Amino acid sequence: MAAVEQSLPRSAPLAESAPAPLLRAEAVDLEYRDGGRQVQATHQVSFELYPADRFVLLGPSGCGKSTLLKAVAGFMRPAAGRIVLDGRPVEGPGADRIVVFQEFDQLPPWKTVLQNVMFPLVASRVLKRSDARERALDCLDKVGLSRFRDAYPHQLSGGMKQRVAIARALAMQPKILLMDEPFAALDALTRRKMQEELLALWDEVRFTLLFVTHSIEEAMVVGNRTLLLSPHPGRVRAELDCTEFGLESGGSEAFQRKAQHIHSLLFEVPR
Amino acid sequence: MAAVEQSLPRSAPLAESAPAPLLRAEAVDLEYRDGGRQVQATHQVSFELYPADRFVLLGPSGCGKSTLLKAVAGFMRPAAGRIVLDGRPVEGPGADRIVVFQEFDQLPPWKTVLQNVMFPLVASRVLKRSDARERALDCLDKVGLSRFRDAYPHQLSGGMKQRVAIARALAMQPKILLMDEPFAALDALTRRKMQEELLALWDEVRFTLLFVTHSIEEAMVVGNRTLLLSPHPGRVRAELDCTEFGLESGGSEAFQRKAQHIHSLLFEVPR
Amino acid sequence: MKTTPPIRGEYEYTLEPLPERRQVRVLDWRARLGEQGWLRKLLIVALLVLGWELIARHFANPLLLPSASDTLTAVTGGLASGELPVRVWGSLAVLLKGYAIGIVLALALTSLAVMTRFGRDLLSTLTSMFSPLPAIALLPIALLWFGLGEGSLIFVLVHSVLWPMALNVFTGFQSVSPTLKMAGRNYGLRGPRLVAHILIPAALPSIFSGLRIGWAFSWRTLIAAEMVFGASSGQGGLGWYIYQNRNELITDNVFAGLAMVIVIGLLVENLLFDNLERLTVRRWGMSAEQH
Amino acid sequence: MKTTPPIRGEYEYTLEPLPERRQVRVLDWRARLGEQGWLRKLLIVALLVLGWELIARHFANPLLLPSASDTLTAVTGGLASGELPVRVWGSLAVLLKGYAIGIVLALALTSLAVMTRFGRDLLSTLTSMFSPLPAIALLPIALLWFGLGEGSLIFVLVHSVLWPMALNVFTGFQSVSPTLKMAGRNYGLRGPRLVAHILIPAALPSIFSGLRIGWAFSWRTLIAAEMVFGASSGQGGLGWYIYQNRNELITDNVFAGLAMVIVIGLLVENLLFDNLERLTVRRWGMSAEQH
Amino acid sequence: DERLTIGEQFGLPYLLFFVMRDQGLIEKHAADRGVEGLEVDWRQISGGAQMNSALLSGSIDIGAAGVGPLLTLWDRTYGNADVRAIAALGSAPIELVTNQERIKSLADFTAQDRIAVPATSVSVQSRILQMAAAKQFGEDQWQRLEPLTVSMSHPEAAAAIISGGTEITGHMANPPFNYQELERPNTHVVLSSYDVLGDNASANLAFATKRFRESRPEVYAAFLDALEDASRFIAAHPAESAETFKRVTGSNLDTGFVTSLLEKPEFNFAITPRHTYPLAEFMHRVGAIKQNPQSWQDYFFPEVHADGGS
Ligand SMILES: Nc1ncnc2c1ncn2[C@@H]1O[C@H](COP(=O)(O)OP(=O)(O)OP(=O)(O)O)[C@@H](O)[C@H]1O
Ligand SMILES: Nc1ncnc2c1ncn2[C@@H]1O[C@H](COP(=O)(O)OP(=O)(O)OP(=O)(O)O)[C@@H](O)[C@H]1O
Ligand SMILES: O=[N+]([O-])[O-]
Ligand SMILES: [Mg+2]
Ligand SMILES: [Mg+2]
Repeated sequence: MAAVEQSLPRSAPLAESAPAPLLRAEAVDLEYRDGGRQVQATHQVSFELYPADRFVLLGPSGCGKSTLLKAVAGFMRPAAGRIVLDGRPVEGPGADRIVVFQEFDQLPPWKTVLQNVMFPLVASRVLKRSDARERALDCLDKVGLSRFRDAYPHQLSGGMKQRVAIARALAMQPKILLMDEPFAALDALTRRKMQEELLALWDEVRFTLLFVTHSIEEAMVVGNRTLLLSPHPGRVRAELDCTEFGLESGGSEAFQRKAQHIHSLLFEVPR
Repeated sequence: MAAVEQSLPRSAPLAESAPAPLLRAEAVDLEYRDGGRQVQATHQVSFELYPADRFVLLGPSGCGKSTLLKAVAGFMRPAAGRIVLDGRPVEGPGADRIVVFQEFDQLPPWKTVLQNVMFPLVASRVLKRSDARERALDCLDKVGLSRFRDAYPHQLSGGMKQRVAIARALAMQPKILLMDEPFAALDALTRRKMQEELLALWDEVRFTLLFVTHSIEEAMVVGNRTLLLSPHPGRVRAELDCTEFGLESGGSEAFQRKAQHIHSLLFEVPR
Repeated sequence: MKTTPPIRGEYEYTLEPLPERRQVRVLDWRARLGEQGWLRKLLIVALLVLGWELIARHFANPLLLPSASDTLTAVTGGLASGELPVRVWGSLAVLLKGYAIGIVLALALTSLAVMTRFGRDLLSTLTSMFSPLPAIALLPIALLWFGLGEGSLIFVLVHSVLWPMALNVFTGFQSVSPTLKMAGRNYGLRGPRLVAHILIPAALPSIFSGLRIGWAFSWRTLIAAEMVFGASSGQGGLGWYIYQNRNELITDNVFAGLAMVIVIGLLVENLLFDNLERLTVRRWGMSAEQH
Repeated sequence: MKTTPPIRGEYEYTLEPLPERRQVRVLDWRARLGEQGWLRKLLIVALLVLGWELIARHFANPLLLPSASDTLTAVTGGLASGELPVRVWGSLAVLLKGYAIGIVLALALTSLAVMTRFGRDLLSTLTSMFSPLPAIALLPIALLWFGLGEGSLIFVLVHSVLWPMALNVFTGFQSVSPTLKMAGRNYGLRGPRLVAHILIPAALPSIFSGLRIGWAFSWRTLIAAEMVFGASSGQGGLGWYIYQNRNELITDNVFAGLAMVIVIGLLVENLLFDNLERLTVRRWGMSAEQH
Repeated sequence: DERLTIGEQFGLPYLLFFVMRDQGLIEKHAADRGVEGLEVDWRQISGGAQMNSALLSGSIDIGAAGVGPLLTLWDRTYGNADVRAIAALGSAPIELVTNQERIKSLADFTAQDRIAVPATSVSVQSRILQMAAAKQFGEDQWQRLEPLTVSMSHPEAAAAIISGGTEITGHMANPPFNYQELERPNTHVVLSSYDVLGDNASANLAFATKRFRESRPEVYAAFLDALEDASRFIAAHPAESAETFKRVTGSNLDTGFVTSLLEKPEFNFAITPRHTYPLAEFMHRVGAIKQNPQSWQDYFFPEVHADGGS
């Protein structure tokens, strides 16, 4: 595996004042075992998250983004390599890394929208019930679902379910937030509003974000750092800096150029 | 409900040669009943589909797009108004209107990818098994999943599942194709490829398409006609013609202007 | 020639705000009553009773198969004399104890089974070994450990509730959506808390069917077992009542006793289980109300 | 001061094609054997047998509770003399008939129940009424309709299989994802074809637990019922064998008969049901292999 | 071909049936009486209540059970199906066996003791106990031992008595359970049914409906003839009868043990009813049967009336 066009070597030391990485994936292979079959989802993927990073995983469908997220969340163990969080290998899931899953069935159907948002706060004993309720109502307001707080998940549309899941994660204000295509089911305006809420909360709390998306634009707007993955099985194609872009930079020429560059990196057949 | 800015009156007669509408929604109210509660999803929605229309439903999350699609597919009866297909009210589901659902669990988990694509062909007795297999393999190739034809749905990523569902629908070559955010889980390139395949097939077979999306751009690229719906409960905000735009018109100024116009129609708070 | 859709004009509406009250409306009481289905079920029961009456008259063998009307007379008599209520209560008190213990054990065993691999093997092995064993197989153990009377009855009842309940609960646990389980584990739920907060509610449909089956089988078992462990003379519950009257060929009373079992079954089903389901899995959309 | 992530340089790799064979690999036979769990289950059985031996020795009451070793001797003797195999086969032949009929009826009843509202009420009413009834309640009807012998045995067996099976299948049907049902109906499947192509496979986990429960209870019922409907002229199955030896106070043989039930249960569970599950619901990801 | 279905119960007390079956006696006598090719179907049925159901449903033509169940059946079918006894199937004592040294008579049972009977209150074993209590403690005290009785099938009760270790200290045991219990040291008899009813009181009876007897007189007579033959055979050949028992039932009991039982004077297979009336009288007195039989002949079919039964 030859590194070319590398504008800065991978291992280049950062400025002295730079903090230690919060999370490191070191040459991670992820595999699914299923009956007698074994499917490799990622191959030798390495990356580092620093505190307050908004780190985006970008790649084609089926390249292993969700799998990587599940591994960081502690639901899967690497078949090779390791994932280190705060100096210790990830052993299992925990409320320090709150996940928004890609699937629509992540909400317990027996809890109302409000109870769903309160659930992790109460279950992980972050807040007591009354405070949890207040925080939950606040977050529901942010995702525009205050009116549906007493509805059950099966009474919501796909996009509404995902917004509940987002509210639930935001309410936790976790140290690390892992989001798997959270806005995929949302219309342009709602998606925009969610991006704004997410970034505003980040600006306030400065959590570390690991964000999966399939939209190049979203990656650039939401993230300060983007990891590009190759098609199945996912390998690291590039890691790019997007610190300069934000919610307002949509139309700018630099933005368009970078988007174009990412597009070609992602989708041109590697030789 | 006052109609303004109406460039052509709703009831204006079309040219003599114009065909009769294939499908009409006439002032359709859709409601969910659930225990003692009743939730209104759409209010007085009317539209018409002509043969070979690529008709797009566009609107904010939770406005009733999926519900409308389910009503056209015959899974829900209007609480008021009616839906007329080929001159007869829709009574129930049928293989003449093939649906791609928004949810990821629309694939029978006990069938492999290939069997899933063959399933409707065989179940509705459109083709015999060997022909169905050939057609299915062909469609799997189009969605880029040939290598996964023997995998089971639970072994696929979210985007891969949706692609199987798309292949399954395309394989049926139905008279009417109903698609609910089929490309939402796909990355930019794959989405583009799917759009191309869909339009190519349309060009060949000239089925009638009813397409739900939350992307304004996608609506304009895929559709020749777009119905804009208001937020919950969904009401008709406008119906626009997009015949002039296609896959290649992404950057054009007319395209951008129209997109901007749709955006303001959709998301500016109605007074 | 390829079909081309006609080009139509565009139009736009300005929308008035909708009156808020239109959007959520409560169904009127008649519609809700229609949903209850009490009447339909009563009709079915009435038809079954009619069928019974006809069959009984056809065979005209009241010592073997008394008619519905004779049985009704016997039930009325038994209720009036106070004997049936006492018997029913005698059985019910034991049954509920055995039922409750069986359920708790089933939950414990299945919780162990979802948490550890050993637990899973244990559950599977115990169930396949003990579940097909008839109560007489337990008789010696019951006699030696618990002696005559309630202890042994409860032991046998637990045997009849535990295994089907455990099978159903475990099946329910295994069918829980992986995403949901991951969500629970994500919030730090593990072991018993994961079971209590995620697995049990998510498996409720299966748990209910386990509860129903356990309920039914505990009645069957109790009635059979009371004849074996049947407390010292004069006491004993419904099973004993049935057994004794059967021995004395007072078949009306036998059927009166059985009718009580049916009535209790209908009440428990319609007042308890159905409402439990309505308040939980149906309300939550976890079980289709209709197809 | 707010945390700000450091700005790092960018990098890009050019990727070589991966060798294809790396991506799908078959697990080696040792890993697969480990997954089977045969050894672990055998260990559990061995522990249970040991426990039995100890308890039996503690009570030292071989007439009530013979030891495992005595029972083993009796099993060996019974197998060698050819008596046990004959008895087992006698029971199994009847049991399989009753089991099969019960399953078919359960599927028919539940299919009706998912298709029509009347069917649903009928199923719910029949189940809650009949399911708690002990077999003796059916005795008169069985005798009047089928007389002594196989017909009646099968009737009683069906009663023991039908209700739990129907409850489980129906619960399974009701838990099928609405999207999946809509997909099926979309392709024109309705009524029995919808049931066969969508509902049954989707409800397989619940159906399997119904099959397991039905299997267990049909054994229990058969053994109890064989004593009632007896056997004509010295034939009869395992139930009769147990009854006869019990009457002659040859408790070793009673337990040998029961041990056969256990062994058959273990075989059916591990050879049939487990493999069925492995080939279906587990393979399809419909039932978690582990938590 | 004509068919006769007979319900038999389990065990040695029904030896007459096994001999009849083994030697084809019914078929033979039927042929003698002109019924060619009679097929006899023997059904093994457990317990009196099951036997009743089988007879009432027409599943069997002739049944067999203890005197108690027959009296109940006679009472309940009086005036319609009219079930009556055909003949006795022999006598054997029902004995109250205890494994407690201290218990010498009924008076020695304390509140801690338990007496096993097949069915409390209503079984023939219970009735005999009630009669004994009435005799010993006074007419109005007939229910005095009721609180001590528990329902338990003979095998379990026998196992409990033989091995001890349970609450059961007494068992109203039918043969062969009483003999098996008494083979052990530390067990003894407290009460015999013969003490209560009279010596050699009949234990079990064969019975049928009036309709069967009237519609198939030849078969009925052949059955009775066969019974007589079998009764004579057993009296003459106890050892061979024991062999027959083992052969027909597949019993695992020791042949020597069975022969020794058959040689006991109190264990015989006479078909003439003996001392059945005291039980009938008692059952009427306590309300177990509503009809008041004037004599034993009321519940027997006439063919045996002349034989000097009781
Ligand atoms: N449970 C599973 N068992 C076996 N293989 C799996 C499983 N889940 C995913 N895979 C495989 O792993 C690979 C990566 O899947 P993953 O879900 O991580 O993709 P993704 O990048 O999230 O795709 P998408 O954008 O479509 O969600 C895919 O090839 C898929 O087939
Ligand atoms: N099963 C249901 N029971 C009750 N209410 C429902 C149900 N499904 C949807 N709704 C309600 O109906 C409205 C319309 O839902 P629908 O799924 O049609 O929205 P949508 O336009 O498809 O949204 P999205 O873009 O998020 O998928 C929503 O307000 C939702 O709360
Ligand atoms: O026949 N008995 O009453 O035991
Ligand atoms: Mg994914
Ligand atoms: Mg939708």
